[in-house]
Amino acid sequence: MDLSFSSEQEILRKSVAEFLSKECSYEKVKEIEESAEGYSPKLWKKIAQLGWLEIILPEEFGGFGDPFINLIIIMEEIGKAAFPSPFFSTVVQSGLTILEGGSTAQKKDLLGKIVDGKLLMALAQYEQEASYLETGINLSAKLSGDDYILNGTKMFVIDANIADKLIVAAREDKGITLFLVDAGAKGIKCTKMPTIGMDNNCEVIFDNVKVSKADLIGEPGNGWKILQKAEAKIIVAKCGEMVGGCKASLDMTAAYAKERKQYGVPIGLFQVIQHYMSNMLLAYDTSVNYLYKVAWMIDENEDVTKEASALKAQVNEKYKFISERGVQIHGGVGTSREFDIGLFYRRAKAYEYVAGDSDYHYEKIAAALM
Amino acid sequence: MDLSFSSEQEILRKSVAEFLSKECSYEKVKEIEESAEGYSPKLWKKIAQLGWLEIILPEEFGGFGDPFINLIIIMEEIGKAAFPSPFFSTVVQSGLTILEGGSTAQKKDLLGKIVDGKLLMALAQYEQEASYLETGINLSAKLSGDDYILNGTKMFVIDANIADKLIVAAREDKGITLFLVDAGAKGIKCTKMPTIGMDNNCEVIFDNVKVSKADLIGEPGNGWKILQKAEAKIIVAKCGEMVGGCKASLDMTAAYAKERKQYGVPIGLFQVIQHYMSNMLLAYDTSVNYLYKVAWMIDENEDVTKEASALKAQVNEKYKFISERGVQIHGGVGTSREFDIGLFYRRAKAYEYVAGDSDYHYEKIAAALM
Amino acid sequence: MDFKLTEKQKALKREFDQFFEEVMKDAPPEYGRGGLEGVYATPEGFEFHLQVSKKLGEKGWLSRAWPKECGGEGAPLIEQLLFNESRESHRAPGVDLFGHGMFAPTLIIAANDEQKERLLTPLAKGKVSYCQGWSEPDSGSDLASLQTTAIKDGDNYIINGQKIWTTGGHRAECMFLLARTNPEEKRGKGLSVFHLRMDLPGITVRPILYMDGKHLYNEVFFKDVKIPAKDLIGTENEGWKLTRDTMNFERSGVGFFVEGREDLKELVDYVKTTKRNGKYLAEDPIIRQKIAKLFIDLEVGYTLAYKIAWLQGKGGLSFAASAASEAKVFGSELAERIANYATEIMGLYGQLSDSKWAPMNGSMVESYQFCMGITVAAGSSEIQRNIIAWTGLGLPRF
Amino acid sequence: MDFKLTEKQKALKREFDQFFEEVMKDAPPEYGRGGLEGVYATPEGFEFHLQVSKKLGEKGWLSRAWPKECGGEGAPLIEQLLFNESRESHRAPGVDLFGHGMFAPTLIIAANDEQKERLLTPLAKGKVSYCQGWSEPDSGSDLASLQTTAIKDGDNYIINGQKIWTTGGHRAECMFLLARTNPEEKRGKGLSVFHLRMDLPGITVRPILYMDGKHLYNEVFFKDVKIPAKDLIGTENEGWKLTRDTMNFERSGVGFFVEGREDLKELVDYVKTTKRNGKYLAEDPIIRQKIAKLFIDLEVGYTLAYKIAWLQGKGGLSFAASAASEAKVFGSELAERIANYATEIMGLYGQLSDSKWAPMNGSMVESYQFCMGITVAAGSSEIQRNIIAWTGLGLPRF
Repeated sequence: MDLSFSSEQEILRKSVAEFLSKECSYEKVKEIEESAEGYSPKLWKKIAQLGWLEIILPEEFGGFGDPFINLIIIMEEIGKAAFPSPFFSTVVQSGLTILEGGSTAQKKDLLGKIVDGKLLMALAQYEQEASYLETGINLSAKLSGDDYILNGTKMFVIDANIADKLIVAAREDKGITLFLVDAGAKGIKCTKMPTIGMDNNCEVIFDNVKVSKADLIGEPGNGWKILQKAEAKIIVAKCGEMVGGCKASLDMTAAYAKERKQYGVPIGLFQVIQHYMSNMLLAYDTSVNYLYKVAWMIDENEDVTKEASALKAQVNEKYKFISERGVQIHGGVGTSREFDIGLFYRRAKAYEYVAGDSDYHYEKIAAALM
Repeated sequence: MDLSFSSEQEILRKSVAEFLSKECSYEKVKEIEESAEGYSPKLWKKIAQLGWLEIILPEEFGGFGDPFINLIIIMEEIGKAAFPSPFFSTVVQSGLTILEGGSTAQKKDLLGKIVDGKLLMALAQYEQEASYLETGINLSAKLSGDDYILNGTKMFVIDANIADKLIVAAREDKGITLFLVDAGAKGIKCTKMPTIGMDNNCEVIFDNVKVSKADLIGEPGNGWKILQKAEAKIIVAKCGEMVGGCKASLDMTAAYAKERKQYGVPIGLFQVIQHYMSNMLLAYDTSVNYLYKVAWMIDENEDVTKEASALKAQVNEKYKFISERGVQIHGGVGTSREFDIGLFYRRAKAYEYVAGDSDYHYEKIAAALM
Repeated sequence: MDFKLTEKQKALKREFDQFFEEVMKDAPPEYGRGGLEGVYATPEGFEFHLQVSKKLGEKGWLSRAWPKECGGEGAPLIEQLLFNESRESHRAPGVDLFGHGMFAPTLIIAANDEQKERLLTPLAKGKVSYCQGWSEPDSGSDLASLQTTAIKDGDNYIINGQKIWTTGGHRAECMFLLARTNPEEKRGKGLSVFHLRMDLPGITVRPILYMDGKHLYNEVFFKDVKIPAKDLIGTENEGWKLTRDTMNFERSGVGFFVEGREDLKELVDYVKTTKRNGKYLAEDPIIRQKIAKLFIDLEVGYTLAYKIAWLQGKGGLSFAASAASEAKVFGSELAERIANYATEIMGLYGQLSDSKWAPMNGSMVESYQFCMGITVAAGSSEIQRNIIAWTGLGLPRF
Repeated sequence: MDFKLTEKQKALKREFDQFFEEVMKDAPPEYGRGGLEGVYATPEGFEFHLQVSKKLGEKGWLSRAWPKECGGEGAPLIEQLLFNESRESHRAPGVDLFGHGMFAPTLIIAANDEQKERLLTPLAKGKVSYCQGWSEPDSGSDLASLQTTAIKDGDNYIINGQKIWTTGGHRAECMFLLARTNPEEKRGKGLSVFHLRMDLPGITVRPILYMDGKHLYNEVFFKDVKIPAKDLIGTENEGWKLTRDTMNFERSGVGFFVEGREDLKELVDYVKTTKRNGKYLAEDPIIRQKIAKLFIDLEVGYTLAYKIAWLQGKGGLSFAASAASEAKVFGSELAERIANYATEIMGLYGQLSDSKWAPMNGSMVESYQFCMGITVAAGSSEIQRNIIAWTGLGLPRF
């Protein structure tokens, strides 16, 4: 048992953190949030050059064979910086889904382009019913000659507005099937929806969209299995980002509590503030250590269905808790756009829904236990 | 609108409070708790003489026509004193059920004897499945000549061990039917079960118990309706007792916090203790005012199904909360039998189950709203 | 023990309800979300607020509760409660939180006759709007440490300094200001209350955007702002005491609970008409329990508000003061809970703000953000809890 | 980042598990409920504890973690964690919380060679039992304000005063005592640690019953109790510092989480085999969610405990000190939550204590009461939270 990070991992963390703190201040984050694209192409190019996007690339495709926990390190730092980028949609959601279900050729081609920063992708799974279950996927795919024709609407597709390609989960005769679709294909209409996360959640309408039979990820009817297998890893990666957000909220609140004076003393001297903050630290410490544990289990090839659900429900609730107390301790300034704690308060609510909300995961745990 | 009590009601409250504080100290309560009978026949006789048991007696049977809220006043004071007696089982559970479903003759006879302190009664509703629903009643009643034969087991019958008569909910051909049964009848075996409340929860086994056809409360098949109608009032009365317990917990904890010193100052000076206690006071104030509101609605003959459920769920949770914080603020001494806060901590858990636990009542509310 | 309204009160409530129902037919969409946002976030919203205010002024309802000698009807507090309940349950504007809610009571207590005539009349008619100049950067919960000065200079006062968190400072016509008239004194002493116009030379208003970018709050800077001495309210240097007296006016918090009831009504409609996984959300036991819990909180909170109003009306102020803090803590934290539960129940839709896709017009996700402004403002939850412990339970002050 | 145990560690854990499984076959029923109750509430329970202690002594497991010069094996802390985990997951006694858990570490740090030989050996063999003489009526969380005196008198000390909350004081053979050796000094200074036998003349033990009537705690009175000077441990007047050092020994809190896991296992069995309203409790979505929430808490708590043990083993005490307080707060409050949820899930049966009718042998309703003893003992949750804020976050001390 050795619960420390290797020195390479410490260097990785440091380099990601330093880059983000230098290139993407919270001021910059707010600016990006308010843009239509919701990301900075310039910064994306830079992080591609720095090799961040290679983190999931297996050795056989020219990667360094990083363990899964290294992805977590990057996600934590992205979470601390509240960095808006297509890293989650492209590298995590799409990249891991391709790794799970794609052909060798697809992996080589798509992952290669992702790594070079030349391809943005989005995963289109949910629909109007907003169900996390297989039954929620009803966009239809009908075979017509050598093409499939897709009809239906996808909702909550993250980064569809900037993606080059979409992975679309559709209902084919044999069951759920994943399609690789050009985001600019005829018949696709994409609209960004305004969210508390000020992120790129999109509605994507498919009106007789033609996709070649060759552009499947996995076999027809195999789509749900691939999504489920990828989901556990996607969850853990997202939790890395959220735990990073917890850490930033905690640190900036502690700093504020030491510095801000009321009644002539730092507010951090008040016992109630101390108790709030001890609860925040406890929420963080229980979350971060469990994050590492589950990430390690993935590296050990253990089944983490139950644990990934436990982690997501834990982090959903604790991120909300920590950021909410953070705003409360900041007082008035905490609610203003000028201060940074609000960035995390808003993200905590937004990310609660990513890859399953708490009630969904509680039920998954119960199903596994009983 | 006048949210004060009348001077008669203030006098009633004062007389009940004074009697209990004089005749039944917390020392005495503990002594009674530890006895097999779980009540004091001597005190019972005295409260009968004082007229407490008349509180539910309608004018037509010689009562004073007290409003329902007067019963709440007595229950609150009983709750504050943690007074162990068959008042709830006999006057509230059985008395209100008889009022709801009994014949004029039964009311006259049974209520008359109750009022005189000569009859103790218990309501036998729940069974091994511990269901609060109609389907949970399966003790069988078969007609055989002029008698019914009862077979089955009742559980959680409060005060069955000291009762003279039982009201037994049984399943007859026509549906749930209430029977009036002598507690000493042949074939009845009653055993007290050890509980956290140290009260008289009993298992009562019915082995071919014979009951005359004449000894029904209401019509055959009418039992569930009677129980349901009585239940709302029984709940509100029990909540009166529980809210009284909240008040006692709050007051004794506030007194302790002002008196007990640590680090040279009263612990009530610590901000965290102040916040704990402000939450306790809030929990109490929201509960007690709603208690009066729902009791008033009963006096106005309004349907309180939804409100009684809201009240019970509220009081269940707040009584546990207040008494738990009470023990915590007392520290070590709070966990000892010598101190009194533990009496309330134990009762809060015990009473949670009386006439429906919180989950049962949440569902009843939801059913009413949707 | 009698919770019944008299026939007269019931009739009054019906009259209020009819008025607000009628008025709200023309409301711009931001009013579906209630709160300060409707009034201050957009020019349209503020314009509508002013229109409603004038209508209320015509009816004489803005000053009903004022004493007769101040131009009011001396209506009992319970009627004021019914008015507030009706207005807030319709999410209607028209009452100026600062002008009517806080400054008018101050004037009633402390203004001289000339000021009453000059300042109360426009308020009664709904023809003026106010913001409040209290908080400063270095005095959040600790109001007594104010540094903005108002120095007497002949027949004038010269104001210098800065205020912060001035809600609606970018829209209001006037301000009532708390400033230090005696710079020798510290903390609670040497403060005075003033009326002033926001268009005076030397006043600069700078927006403080809310975390979602909306504009409600401001910083207000004073550079040698000159106001006539006749706009001093009450006795010089006694402003802190006056401010504290004002704080105790109508504080039942009924608005939290009637607004919450409207939210719950809409939420129940939503779950009864929305399907997920082949079932209505209303069939999901977890969702049912969340809704039941909110119902309970709203029931008990609403009843507490009535108790407070009744006690205030009766003059039972010592309980009422603590209970008013309880209602504020409970109501503001309940608003947070409602917003969180509602956005949880909506699933992925819970994150959507104002748009065609957003359930309940995005009001719950807005509330999830704005509720934080309430738990920290006008005496944070922390301060309120201390007040409860001190005044409600007699625990020692520190 | 590697959570894996070595093969040697796994084998060790198997050995511990086998031992405790075997041992617990003969356990009296009170051990089904775990905690201090099994050991101290009944003579049978205590007798069984002593038997297991002797067996552990024969195996050398009581002193494995001690340094070699003190007769131990210097086993790494992680192995000690595995031992504790195994023992507590079997709800097994045999380790004296006070003798092995607290006094032995004190002796290891501070005793002289004669004392080590005389006092550590019987502890290593499992042949002696201890209680702890710390708290006094006027010093709950504030240990430094002790008043019991130990005054030097030639080759002896004469003890006068009173201790309270002495768990097991009615059963233990010996006590380790914190008393004031210099009555001139106040608070932390002038205190010393002593070993003494409980059967000395002048010692009176009076029970303090728990709220449910069980006997775990005692008051202990000292009237001119004479003990030899050789039973002073460490330097005279330096006892407080010594006591604080001891407090930092093995504090992963793993016991909370492995006991909780056993509780949850039994609870899952219960809901899978118990029907209500025609369905298994395990089918009820509300119950399913409660169980899922407990599972999460146990998972994250267990992982935190491992992190603490690993850090302590590595010497990373500064994080470990704060995290140990976190584990104590979280673990003890989780025990309360488990007991509350479990008794809620059981419905009416949740109130039943030890009897044929009680699910899980009444352990949950017992725990509902005893958990309160834990959140107030050995540094109440309030003190622990301050420690977390001070040491974990660097907030200013008051």
